[in-house]
Amino acid sequence: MTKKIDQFQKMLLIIIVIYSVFVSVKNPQFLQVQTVFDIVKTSSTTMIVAIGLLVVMISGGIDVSFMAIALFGSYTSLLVMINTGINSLVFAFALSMLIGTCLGLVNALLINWLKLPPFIITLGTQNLFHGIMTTFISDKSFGSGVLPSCLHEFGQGTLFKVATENGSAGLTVSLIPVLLAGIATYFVLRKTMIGRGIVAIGNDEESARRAGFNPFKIRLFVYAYSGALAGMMGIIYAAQVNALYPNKMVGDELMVVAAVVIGGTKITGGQGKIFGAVLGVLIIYLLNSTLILIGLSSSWNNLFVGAILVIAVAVTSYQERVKNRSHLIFTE
Amino acid sequence: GTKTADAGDTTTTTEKAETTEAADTAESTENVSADPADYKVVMIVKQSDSWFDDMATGIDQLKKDTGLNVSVQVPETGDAASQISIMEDLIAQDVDAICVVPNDPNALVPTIQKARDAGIVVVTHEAPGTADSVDLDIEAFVNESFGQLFAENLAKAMDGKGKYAGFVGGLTMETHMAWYEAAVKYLEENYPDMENVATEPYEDGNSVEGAHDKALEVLKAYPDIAGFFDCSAQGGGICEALQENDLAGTVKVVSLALPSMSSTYLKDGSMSHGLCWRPADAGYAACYAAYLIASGQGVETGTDLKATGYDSVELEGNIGYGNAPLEFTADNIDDYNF
Amino acid sequence: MNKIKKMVGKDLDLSILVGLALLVLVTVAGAFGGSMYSGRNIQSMAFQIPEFGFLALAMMLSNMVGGIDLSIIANANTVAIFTAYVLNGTWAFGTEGIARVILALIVAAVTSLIFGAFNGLIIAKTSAPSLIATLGTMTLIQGIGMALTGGSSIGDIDPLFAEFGKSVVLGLPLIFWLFLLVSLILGLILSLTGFGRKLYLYGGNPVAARFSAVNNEKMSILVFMATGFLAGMAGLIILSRVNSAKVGYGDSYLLQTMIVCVIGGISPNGGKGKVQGVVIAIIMMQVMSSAFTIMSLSPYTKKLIWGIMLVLVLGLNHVIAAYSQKRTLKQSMKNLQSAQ
Amino acid sequence: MEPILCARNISKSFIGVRALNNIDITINAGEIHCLAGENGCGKSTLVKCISGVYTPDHGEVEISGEKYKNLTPIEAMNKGIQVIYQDLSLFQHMTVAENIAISKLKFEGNKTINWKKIKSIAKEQLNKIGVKMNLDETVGEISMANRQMVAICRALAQDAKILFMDEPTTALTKTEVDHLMKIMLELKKKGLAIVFISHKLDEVFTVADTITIFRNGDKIGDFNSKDLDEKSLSYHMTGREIEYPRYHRTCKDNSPILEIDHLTRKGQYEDISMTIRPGDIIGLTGLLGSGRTELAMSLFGLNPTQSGSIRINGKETSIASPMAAKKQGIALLPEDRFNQGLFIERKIKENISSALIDTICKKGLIRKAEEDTIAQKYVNELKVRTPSIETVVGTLSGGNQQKVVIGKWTATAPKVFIMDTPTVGIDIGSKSEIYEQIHKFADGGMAIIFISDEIQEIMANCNRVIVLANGKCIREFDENELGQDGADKIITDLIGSQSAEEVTP
Ligand SMILES: Nc1ncnc2c1ncn2[C@@H]1O[C@H](COP(=O)(O)OP(=O)(O)OP(=O)(O)O)[C@@H](O)[C@H]1O
Ligand SMILES: Nc1ncnc2c1ncn2[C@@H]1O[C@H](COP(=O)(O)OP(=O)(O)OP(=O)(O)O)[C@@H](O)[C@H]1O
Ligand SMILES: [Mg+2]
Ligand SMILES: [Mg+2]
Repeated sequence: MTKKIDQFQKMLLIIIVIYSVFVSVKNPQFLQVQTVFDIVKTSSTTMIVAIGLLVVMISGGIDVSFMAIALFGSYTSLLVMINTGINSLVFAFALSMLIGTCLGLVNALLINWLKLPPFIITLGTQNLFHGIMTTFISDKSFGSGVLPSCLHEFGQGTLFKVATENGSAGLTVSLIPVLLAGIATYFVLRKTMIGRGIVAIGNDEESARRAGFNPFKIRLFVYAYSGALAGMMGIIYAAQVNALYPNKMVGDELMVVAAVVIGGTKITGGQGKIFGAVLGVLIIYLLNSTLILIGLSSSWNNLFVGAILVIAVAVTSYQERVKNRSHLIFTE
Repeated sequence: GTKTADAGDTTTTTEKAETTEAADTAESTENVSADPADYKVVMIVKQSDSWFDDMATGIDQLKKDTGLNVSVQVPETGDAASQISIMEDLIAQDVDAICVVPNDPNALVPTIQKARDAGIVVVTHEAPGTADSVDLDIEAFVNESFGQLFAENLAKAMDGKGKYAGFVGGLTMETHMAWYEAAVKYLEENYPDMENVATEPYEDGNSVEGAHDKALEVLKAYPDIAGFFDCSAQGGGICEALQENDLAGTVKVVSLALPSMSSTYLKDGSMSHGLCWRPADAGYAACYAAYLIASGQGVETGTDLKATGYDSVELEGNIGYGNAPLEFTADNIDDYNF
Repeated sequence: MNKIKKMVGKDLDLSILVGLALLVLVTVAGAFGGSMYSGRNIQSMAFQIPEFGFLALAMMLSNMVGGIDLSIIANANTVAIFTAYVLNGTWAFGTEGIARVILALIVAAVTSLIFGAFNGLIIAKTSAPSLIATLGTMTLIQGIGMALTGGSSIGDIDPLFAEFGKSVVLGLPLIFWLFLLVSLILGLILSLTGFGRKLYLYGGNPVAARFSAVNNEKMSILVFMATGFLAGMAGLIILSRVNSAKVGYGDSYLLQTMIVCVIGGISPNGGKGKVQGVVIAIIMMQVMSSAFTIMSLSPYTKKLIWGIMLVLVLGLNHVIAAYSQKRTLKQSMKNLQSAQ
Repeated sequence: MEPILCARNISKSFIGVRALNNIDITINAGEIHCLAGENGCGKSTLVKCISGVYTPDHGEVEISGEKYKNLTPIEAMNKGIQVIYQDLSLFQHMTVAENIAISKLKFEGNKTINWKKIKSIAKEQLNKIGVKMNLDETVGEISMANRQMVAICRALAQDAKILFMDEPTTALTKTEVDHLMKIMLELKKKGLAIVFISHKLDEVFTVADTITIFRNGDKIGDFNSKDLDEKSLSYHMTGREIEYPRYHRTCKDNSPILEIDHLTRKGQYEDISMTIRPGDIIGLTGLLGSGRTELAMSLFGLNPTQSGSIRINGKETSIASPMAAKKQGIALLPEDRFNQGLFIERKIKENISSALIDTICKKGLIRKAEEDTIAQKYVNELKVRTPSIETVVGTLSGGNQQKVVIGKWTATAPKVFIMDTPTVGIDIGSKSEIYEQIHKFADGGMAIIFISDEIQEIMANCNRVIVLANGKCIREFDENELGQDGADKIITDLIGSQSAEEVTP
């Protein structure tokens, strides 16, 4: 925590730079503000859930239900708004985050009660939440016409715009919630006792208990927090795509997990940095949003993305392994 | 394939007795019932979304209209594997007819074969390529001409010149690919001033988000792009991307479209044309055709499948073409509510 | 009766699972009567089990060493694509008939083993967490299939091979017998052989395994090769059932295999679990799935039931384990007291 | 002396064992109270019952006049009870400073974190015990000795009234232990009550005022430490006379079995040479971080060497992996028993056979009967206290777990057995059993490299000793030199002088 940028993040930055240079050489169009703006916008939703997931993973857990939570929260609150005619962004966020928090609490309770790996539990609740929502709430899709108008305004909103060759590009307002989530999380993790408790139970739950932390309460907080962030992400997602589907998002969890892990978060918990997670998400989005620029035809997309992903994973993991081995730490 | 009635419904014996009598008087020789209530027809759709929700309403309507014992099976995901497994279960349950909108027609062929070997009538929709293996394939139109419709509308919107890009849901989606190829071919032949920016379509992964992200990237890679067409119903995502870049209306979009999901884009001008066929009607027609075949009445050119656009099907081999393409513009979109 | 008691005491989780499976079977029978267990329906279920079953076994193996293999479906499809190219003559190298089928089988075995070995190598040599390593290889292997086919399905395969997916032996599909056979062999390997023992040890504590002169790199590579091989078998079965191969077939199986493994008693932390458990879980899931079809449940309701099922099984395991532990404790205290 | 803690009638059972049986104990302020007893006699369990980690089946704890039936860890800490657990309970990825300060801040009820305050607390505590450390390093990066200091500082930071120390010296070398003892005596003077657990009797006698002896979950009695000597103490603990007979090499075969020549791995050890014959027990001692473990790992193929050569039976070989080491007949008993030695969730027999799998296999199949026989044999020989070989290893006490790991490697009948601190946390009774075994192995022609900090143990078991410091061999003793009176003193001083040098710069 002392060094601002650690070895690992340096590695990721190098990978990003090398790749960016490669893309710029293939297509100079890459070098423009719009690229940055686009990546910020397209990755903003993932950033938020990645930050939530990061907190969970630092606490030594994992959550694969956050997309189901995001969907549950946003779908339900927007449905309420459609049916009641409420047209307030604040309401949307508040209700969705509230629902997210509650579902997160359910995760925490189950994990605490069943004392089983969180991966399994949240795999179950992912199905459970999605099933409950679609069975008991609704399973209809809603197009842009019916959605509250504040949503579209938010999704399209920009902080400022710059002119481009054929129009204009704006920096999305979605950046604000991302920054808020990032700063809040940094504050929680770094400056609050509960945050240190999260790190502590991630290091060793028994030791944390002996140091006076209550792992159960911390876990409640962690999953509720990630649930709230998921709820927030759900609204932003709906605003950006300007439509409401009962079956979107769910299924993309593992990519986010991968992003967070590539960002240097220990799968075993206790260690992880927000900046790392952000870099991890960036790498994945950078990759996926430059395929057209480098002129790759669609049928080669996966091969290319997969190869780069494997290389990135191998390189970063191998570095870590060499470092550990030289300290006689066998991580396997 | 014809089928005897006794294998059908077992619950309504008294009714059956009556209908058998009626059938006897009507056809006098064969012991075949024409009462729809005696036939169990199941429609397997691709997945749960607005499109197939609408198809389900059509099928409900059919049930109401005719009393046909028809139901819908919705797989958990848009995956051929789930469709196959549902179909296997249905074969074992001995239904009279199965209608299916295959995710991957080729993958379904052996199971279809198995169903037909078991005496079950199989009707497909959106699978002209495998029509040889089924009793009937119902198409809302000829895929080539629907693709040309995309091209025609795009060309009209773009004034016949400029760069364009084509999207499909995925390279694995057969009908999307057929439309894409027909559209591109048509544009190449008829509009020499229009240029496709890529040799292959871009994949939007059947998601608005995917369409949005890909559109942003295309805009960057080809700043002079003037039009998009999307063979999956995700044109809204492209419109969103255009709106963000203040290009809505400047860059034209033609897309497969559901009225409920794209009316705003048509009205605000960011989408110039929406193309569609009514899923409810297609489902209605397919199931009704399945019943006709199962009950021995058969389907031939000119048969009325009782759904809008299918009142006089054109039979070509095993494919029954309706005439049901829908074209949406800002002016007529309010006439549709699915 | 005593025998049952002994068995329950020996392997609680498995016994709970067996009990639950019986409950499901009986409930389903009660609800649908004969139609559920008609010969036809059993045969139909037996046709559906193998392709998913092999994938679940593959997932199980990777779970047992504390890993996860997300690339199994991609692997199965790409192997199927390779095999289909051989079987439809594109890569037949002039072979015909049975020779071509044999060549295809060899190609399938080799490619699946290569994919598996690739996973194993990355994981063994760079210590990458298998979750992200296989996420990468999943995309990569899928990419190979995509680049080869451009997304279209590869059909026209040798009818000789297609027979294999359809044939029925002793009332049950050949592929189902194959699945049972492979499960049996796998179960025996795990419980009786040195390799199986090493796998449990390695899964339980890889560091201690290294210090016990277990060749960890080799273990990891072998396990992932076996995983790949099982996925490849699934690919062959898919090919024989649908007569064509295509990228993306069965993508929805991935999460389901994980759920089946958990219900089957495999600990994702490694070192725990038995093949029997997974096989029972697979069969149970199939029975439920068929029942769902008969009931025309909406996909969302199915999802809900899977979720409840998972939480229920886990909760039951937990409660019963806690209860039995309490009882053993009481018992042992009684013993101690009477000894004094 | 005022009693600040009384525990009455404490009983606690686990599945199959009664760990504590009606134990009464009184702890006084300003006193060092030692708990002594064999492995698995219930010392740690008692500590956990008193500090609220376990709820005892019967009995109550009275702290400063207040009675508790269900004490929670939080209540215990609020009452000034601090425990330094056998596993230290530190946070690997957190810094030294935070590890020291975090529980104090937590108990003060702080909701936010003040990093400056954390550092100042840590500095203050480290000063108190006179240790210098880099506050910003993570605990994962520092040595075991320093971790021990961190754990002590953490306990002290919270104004402990009673400090429980469960085998705090297991990972420390002599000098560090001496330092720790000094600190303990200081703390005692300040009025702190300390409960100290150690299997090293010299340590016990150095600090103890009162000694409570346990045997099999029963309390034998409270003794004033002046009334006991090592002999009577060990008699009370084990119920029999314990002696450590000195080892004399009897093996006639003088051809070297393992020769190491100028072995070097920069930064870990340098220029190490030795020749080992069958029947040799070579003691390897030195300060913590002197490179012993690193050398051991290199000989076991886990830590590649950079230069120098290794010859086995006169033939030059390279040992690239544990598999190669095993093939050459080299075995390693690792330092970190829990992570490197044991499969904690598996049965005793599976642990014992874990290095033997290929041997007990016939055509790839495990011969279960043979496995049972072997496991039973070593359980008996090493006197592992367990109901059966089917017991899961995780439920054994620390000492018995160690015996299982020793059993696992002796079962492979190695030619060279490297034992890295093999008797850490093992009671004197078992120790003598283990020594006896080791002597028997050596008599049978096995060569043993015995890494240890306990000079006594080295003197009793080794016929040659090598002293390492900073990765270099600083002195070698042969059988004659060891035999002379005062050899142990020379070794102790050698190590001591090294540490003095280390501290000064
Ligand atoms: N969590 C547990 N579950 C089951 N049995 C346990 C548990 N903890 C301790 N025991 C048993 O209780 C007895 C006392 O163990 P304890 O750890 O208190 O011994 P100890 O005196 O500290 O031994 P050592 O000197 O080896 O540390 C042992 O027989 C041990 O096997
Ligand atoms: N003060 C220290 N700061 C950082 N790393 C250290 C320090 N002391 C030792 N290490 C490292 O920690 C690891 C373990 O060292 P360790 O102290 O176990 O060595 P050792 O020679 O085996 O001593 P011992 O057997 O007495 O524990 C080694 O990689 C060593 O380089
Ligand atoms: Mg102890
Ligand atoms: Mg050491």
